[in-house]
Amino acid sequence: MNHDFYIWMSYGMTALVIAAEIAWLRLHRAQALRRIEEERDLEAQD
Amino acid sequence: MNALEARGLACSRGGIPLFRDVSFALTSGEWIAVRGQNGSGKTTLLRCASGLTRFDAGEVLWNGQDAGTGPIAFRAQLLYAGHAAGIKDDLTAMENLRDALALRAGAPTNEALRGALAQVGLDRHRHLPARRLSAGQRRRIGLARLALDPAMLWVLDEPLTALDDAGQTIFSDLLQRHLARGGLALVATHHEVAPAPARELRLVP
Amino acid sequence: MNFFYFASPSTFYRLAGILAPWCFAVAAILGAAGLYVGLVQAPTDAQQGEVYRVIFIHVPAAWMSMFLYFVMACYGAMSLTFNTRLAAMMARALAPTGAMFTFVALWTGAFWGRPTWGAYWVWDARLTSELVLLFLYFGFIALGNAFEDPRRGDRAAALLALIGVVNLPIIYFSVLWWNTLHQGSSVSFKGTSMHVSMLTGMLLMAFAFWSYSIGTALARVRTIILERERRTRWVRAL
Amino acid sequence: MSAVAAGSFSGAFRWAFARDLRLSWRHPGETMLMVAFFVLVASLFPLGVGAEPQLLQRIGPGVIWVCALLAAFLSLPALFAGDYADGTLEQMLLSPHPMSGWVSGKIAAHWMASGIPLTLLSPFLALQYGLDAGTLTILACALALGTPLLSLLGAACAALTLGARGAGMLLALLALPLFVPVLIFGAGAAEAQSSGLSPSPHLSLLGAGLIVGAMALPAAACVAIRIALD
Repeated sequence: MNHDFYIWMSYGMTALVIAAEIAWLRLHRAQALRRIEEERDLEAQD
Repeated sequence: MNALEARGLACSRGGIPLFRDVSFALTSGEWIAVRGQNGSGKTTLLRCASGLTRFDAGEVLWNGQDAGTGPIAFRAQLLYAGHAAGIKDDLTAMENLRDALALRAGAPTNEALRGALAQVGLDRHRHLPARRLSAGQRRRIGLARLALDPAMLWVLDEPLTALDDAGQTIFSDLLQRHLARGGLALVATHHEVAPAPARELRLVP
Repeated sequence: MNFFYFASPSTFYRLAGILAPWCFAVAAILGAAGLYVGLVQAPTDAQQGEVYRVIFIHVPAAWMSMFLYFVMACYGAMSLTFNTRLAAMMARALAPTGAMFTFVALWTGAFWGRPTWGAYWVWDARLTSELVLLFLYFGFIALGNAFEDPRRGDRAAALLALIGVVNLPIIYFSVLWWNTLHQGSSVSFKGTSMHVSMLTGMLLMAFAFWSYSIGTALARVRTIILERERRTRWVRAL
Repeated sequence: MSAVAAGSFSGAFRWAFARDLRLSWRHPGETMLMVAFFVLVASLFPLGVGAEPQLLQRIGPGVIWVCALLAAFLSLPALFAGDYADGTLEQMLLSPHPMSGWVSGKIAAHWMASGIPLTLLSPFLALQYGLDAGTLTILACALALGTPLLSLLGAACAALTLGARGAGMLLALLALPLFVPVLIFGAGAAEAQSSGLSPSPHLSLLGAGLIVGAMALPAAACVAIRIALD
């Protein structure tokens, strides 16, 4: 019996989820930094 | 002789500092008016002083003992009235008053309740459910509670909101009586109240 | 007293910035080694065939999912008792990774179960309590984010984590009991004698996941610190 | 006027219990709606799965339990929300009595207004599902032991969601997973009885859970309320 499908689905989904989490972490951090930047700019204008 | 003292209180909400280094002292027969614009932290200060909100720095002392965590000896003497008065729409004025008193000290007799309601001008409305009362009349239930509760320390947040002139006079009389029997009061208000405060505490944002 | 009690967010931010890349590097190396041992070296299982290779991620992920919840509850307890900001932030930073591993454990369990048991999902005690665990993670994350004041969310979520960690064994045993009553024989892992390389692969993967979890938690806590402390002088100076 | 009797657990318990019962008595509509929901949902199941007597007998205890659980859950969001909004919780926290007294009283009142009507009604639904007399009795017993546990668990979760955005859905997400063991043992007791086994282990476990829950969960709810009022 060929089990490649099940193995690929398992490993593939794990890789996908880990990649998604890392991408989300980077996005989250970029957002936080951008927000700090914006607030700093706003204060500089005042 | 009772004394409430706050030293160097600081509090922030949601990461934004509200006030820093607020100190005051209050002894029997005195009251302090807390003033400040909207959003300057009056309510938070009162909540810190009564042990509801945790403060970042400083201490609150009741008769020299730490009161920041709300020990029983302090709570037994404290009457706090915030924006929301704890009044249930479905209960009558009489029931609301009795419940509010029983919650702290044990229910007084019906005559005492009636007397207090008459004193604040709610005698005719005492069997109406609170939902049928106006905002000012609901406030007056709170005044009747002030008249009956044996607590020595009042912490009141805007007690005069929605009260008419007669209501404000009733409040002044109650405050005067309270101070005369050695009570203390910490009151946040925008109004001028008849017995002049011993001190004013002005919060600047 | 613990380390976090003394560390201020600003010093911890820098420390985490140094540590996180190392954790990811270690995770990558261990993961590569684990995959090599698991997919190349380990022999084909006599009974299950190739599909048993799913356990190299399934079992470590299931371990991590439970372990991370426990660690999260410990940080929650710490933040409630000592009122430490950093412990609460760590608990919040661990939750998404824990939920991710719970999902991976469920998913790989389904794709392992289909060829071995003949069904993607069975109401097995382990699977069912893992599913409940996923909802506990979701509840933690949702409760933490449901308040205007992040400190409020921290404390409510910490208390929820404590209630959950007490309930988790109860849920597990109740489901186990229910399962034995209803199915008679529960599906189990036994029947395969484990080859040494299988165990090595699994342990390598477990350590890789461990290292990855620490890395993501540190990276996420850095972002949380930035968001919370964005009005302070040291963040402005970054 | 009576003197301040500080630190009275039973006084606080009685006050909160009597007041909440009085309030739900003034507004019987909510309890009625909950009861109607219970009966309605339980009556929908045969329409969905078919009316074979054997099938209904087999799924009956479980279905009735799930319906009771959902019905009891319906009234949870309002358990503390009203007192939170109108300031009563603040007064309770600042009163000289222990907070756990108020909270326990409120939970007991919640059970009186939700658990007891559901328990009393369950035999009629059990008849609809064709359960025999023994199973029906055990089902009612299991509900009598299990519904207070639902109220306790639900109260802790309801206190956690005070002031949260989307509190209702959030409460479902928090509380329903924690209800799992109660459901398993409660429905298990009736099923064991109907399949000729002894239901007593299930009932003892429910009872043990109830005792532990009654001691620990009000305290957890108190901590949650303190957090909410901070």
